[in-house]
Amino acid sequence: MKNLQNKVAELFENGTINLMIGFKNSINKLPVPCFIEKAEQIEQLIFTPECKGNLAVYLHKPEVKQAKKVGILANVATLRSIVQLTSENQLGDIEKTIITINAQNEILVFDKMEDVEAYVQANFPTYTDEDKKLLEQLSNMTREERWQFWTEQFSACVKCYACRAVCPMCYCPQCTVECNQPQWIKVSSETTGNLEWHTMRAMHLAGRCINCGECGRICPVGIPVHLLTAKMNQDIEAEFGSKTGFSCQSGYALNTFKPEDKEQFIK
Amino acid sequence: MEQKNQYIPYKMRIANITEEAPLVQTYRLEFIDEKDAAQFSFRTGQFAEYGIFGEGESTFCIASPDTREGYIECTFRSTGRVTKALANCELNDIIGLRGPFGNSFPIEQWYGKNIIFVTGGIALPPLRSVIDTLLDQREKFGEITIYYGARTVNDLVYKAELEEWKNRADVNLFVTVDPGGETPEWDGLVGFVPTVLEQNPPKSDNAVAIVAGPPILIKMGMPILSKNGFADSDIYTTLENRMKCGVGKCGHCTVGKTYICKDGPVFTYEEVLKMPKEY
Amino acid sequence: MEIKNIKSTNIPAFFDQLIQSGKVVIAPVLKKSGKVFFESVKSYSQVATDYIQTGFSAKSVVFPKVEELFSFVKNEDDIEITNNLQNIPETIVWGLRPCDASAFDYLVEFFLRENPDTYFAARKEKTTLIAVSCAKADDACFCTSVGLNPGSTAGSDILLTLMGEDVYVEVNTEKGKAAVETSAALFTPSEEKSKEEYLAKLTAKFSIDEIKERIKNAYESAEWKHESMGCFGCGACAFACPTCTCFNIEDEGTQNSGKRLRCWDACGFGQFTKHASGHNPRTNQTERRRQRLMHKFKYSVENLGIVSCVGCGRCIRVCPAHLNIFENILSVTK
Amino acid sequence: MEFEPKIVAFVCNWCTYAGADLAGTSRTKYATNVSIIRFPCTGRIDFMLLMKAFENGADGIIVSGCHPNDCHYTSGNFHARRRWIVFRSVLDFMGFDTDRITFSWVSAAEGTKWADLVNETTEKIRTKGPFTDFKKLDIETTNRMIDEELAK
Repeated sequence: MKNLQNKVAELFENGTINLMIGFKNSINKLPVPCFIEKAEQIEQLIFTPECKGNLAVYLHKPEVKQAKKVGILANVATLRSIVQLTSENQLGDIEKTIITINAQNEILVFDKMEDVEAYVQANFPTYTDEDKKLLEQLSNMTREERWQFWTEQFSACVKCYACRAVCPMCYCPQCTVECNQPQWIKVSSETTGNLEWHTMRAMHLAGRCINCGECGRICPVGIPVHLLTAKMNQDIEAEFGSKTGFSCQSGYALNTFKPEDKEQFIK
Repeated sequence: MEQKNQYIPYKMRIANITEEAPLVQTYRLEFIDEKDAAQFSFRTGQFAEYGIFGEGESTFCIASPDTREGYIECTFRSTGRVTKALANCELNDIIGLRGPFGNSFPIEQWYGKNIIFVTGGIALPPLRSVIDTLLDQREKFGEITIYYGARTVNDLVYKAELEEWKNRADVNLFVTVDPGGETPEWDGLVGFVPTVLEQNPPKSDNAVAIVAGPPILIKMGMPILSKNGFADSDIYTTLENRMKCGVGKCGHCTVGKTYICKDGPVFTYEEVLKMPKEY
Repeated sequence: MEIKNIKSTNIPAFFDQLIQSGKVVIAPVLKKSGKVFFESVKSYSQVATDYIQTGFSAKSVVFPKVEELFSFVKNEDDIEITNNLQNIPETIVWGLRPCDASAFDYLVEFFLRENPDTYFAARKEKTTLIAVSCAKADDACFCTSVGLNPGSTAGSDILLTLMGEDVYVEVNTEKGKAAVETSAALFTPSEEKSKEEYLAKLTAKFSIDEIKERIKNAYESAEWKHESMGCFGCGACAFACPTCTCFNIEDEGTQNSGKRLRCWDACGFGQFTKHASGHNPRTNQTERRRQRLMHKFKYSVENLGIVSCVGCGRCIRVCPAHLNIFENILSVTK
Repeated sequence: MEFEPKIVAFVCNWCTYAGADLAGTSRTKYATNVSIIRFPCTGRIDFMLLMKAFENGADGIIVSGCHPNDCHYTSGNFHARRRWIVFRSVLDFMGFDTDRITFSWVSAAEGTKWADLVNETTEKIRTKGPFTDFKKLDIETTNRMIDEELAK
């Protein structure tokens, strides 16, 4: 921890960064995001395996964009988000310094995206066992059972939009749910409207989601929403061979095409 | 008597439609149910929720004076989902109305005083209600001065009323358009409202000022009035925030602890200064 | 107030009797996700007993997440408006915590003191609250800091406290009495006892009087920005909160037939205050989070004389960024 | 009364709409259950439109446009194809009955193909019966209310 703090202090001193996004301990012992602007706050900084949150979402915050030179403490999910966001040209106006700690407990500081790419590709995560199990369970169900499963889950949704808020890929200044001319998604949190919202979310994130699983983890009513996008990613990789958060040039599977794309259902 | 359910609207019929400016219309609304009409009364300065069934509700002031009974008028610009649906209404269509809500202008306290109105653009409707109320009992007040401006000549609302006021000897009217907004035929003033106000300063003795307008007008206009000797408690304004319920429950319109819908919309400048700058 | 006693083994019988009496019974249920939520139940076997706090509060019983204000049908020359206020069922909420129950006191003040809210009034009148005092607390709980405690009777019609084999029953209201009378034989009279040793131990994190005083000048604090940087602007805290009452009114359907609904809304959403013109009075998350916390600890004190935070800790548990309300309050009032 | 399926067809202006026109001008008879909505291109057909159609009472949907390589705008249908591949798998994963949406390529010269497509789809939906999955969700809430009512 001390090494990390020293490293960050050094970056502050030589003016590489003027804002550091990292984690600190909270009263209830959970790592909370912290924003370090002054040298004396550096001692709060921690980075433990419990720091699973995806800090990349803060890169869209106006306050962060104003800071211009931003340091960010990144786990692999965050790195993948940054790679994907770069490929979608979203991080152009920030000079970012990315810090991570690898499995050997070494501090790595990236200033070139190529290095981040290389690191991500070498440490490319797979689905967690739990997710794999759930996905398999779901794919073994009949269609009716799946419908039952999801509608039951969605009936509990209250549309707090926490799944949208924590997602680094949800950066639209105005979301479809906020459009009311026409009203695409019902405002009320009734099951059909919730289903529409989650379908819409899954579609808009298909091929862009980096499988950090944050949306499912933080859902206050415990809907495994991350499975939707995770499954889409699986399918897209199988169909079109593109991986998200893998390379800065990969772009977005749904805004490109290949004439030889295959399907069986169009008559 | 049983408490009326605040969320059930009165049904109103559109009795007259006046085109005021591009996208701005005035509707005259009449009650369908006689009982509702008998029950309903309002005071100048209050607002209401106008609803299109199936689209939602929108908030604007009641633009007609409380001295004229039997109907109410509202003026709106179509911008959002509800106002666009409202603009598509035709004569005799039914719309919903909830209200009246909020407080009103203390007109009785102004008897014998000179009254100055400062307003711009689509903010004239809330003041038109006041102006007409005063004109309906003209003898009770001193001089009446109106400063009104809009972006272009076309954007001036209530053109008929403006003409009428202009021709009255007992009303001083300054109508102005923003530089660049004038037409070749325009014979009025050209300049922003605060500038016109500065060039033709109102007298502050025995006078009250009522300011309504976009935030920029309030920001620029209020200091000029203060400089001319108006006490903060003699300057009135009517604020508007996003509102949903109108009865101080839904929380959308709060500025600090103040609910614009039930504690306002009419505030003195003195009260406004005490609020956080969240309006 | 009456004090009674019931054997803990008789609780299921009492509970099932309540269901038999024909009322809707809402009780905590353990869901697949491992979290506990209030749900309509049909037998005591469904009821979760080992939980610190339910995921969401019981406010949805009197202030549902979606409430139909009325439905309408356009006829040839008229619009017919109907509401189903008279169809609201008699409801019993079982197993809510004392903090939740005391939140009902605030809700009553808020909705009914001025411009009484018809829908809330109708629901509240038909609701009986049977609270269970807390034997356990976690890091997020802070009821003792806002003037409550794990065994406070505020707001509840009946408060149950488990004392070994026995359950100490405090019947606080007429509604509570009526609920006890559904199975009067199970209850025996009891003398007043101290609940202290059966309650969770929770030291106060701050003194509420001091905070009330200090927050008066906290609006300008530079800490707001720092404390709210992590806030994502979702509505999880407001929706989980037992005292958050903001709502939105929306129409669904077409202009020919449909319904007007009131749905929960949250002051943390960026669109919450946005005008049709595009002007937004609260432009950033700092202002929005400040509004929420200031409302809890300052504005509601000024308007109604009550701190509208009951220390249930839900906002801390559901916050995606693990922001902590009392940590925030302490730092802005420093 | 026998069930008559309501089918909404989302078609592109340049191929399928012209194809349907051809079916009309050549007096080909086909099922009247279809309501055609014309789009500039299949690339314009947002998946939300399909959701909304189902929500508003459609029993089946046809989506059709130019054959690959024939798009008036060069690549609109290629983009659309990718989107439908993904959308179908989202719906399938959610347990939505994807058989209710028929995708097809119908060119301006294929009037008979269009007529056959509509007839087949209508028959398919007729055997499937009305689409009630969405409505059931609402009815469930209504039922719950009725239960509560009865409980009283």
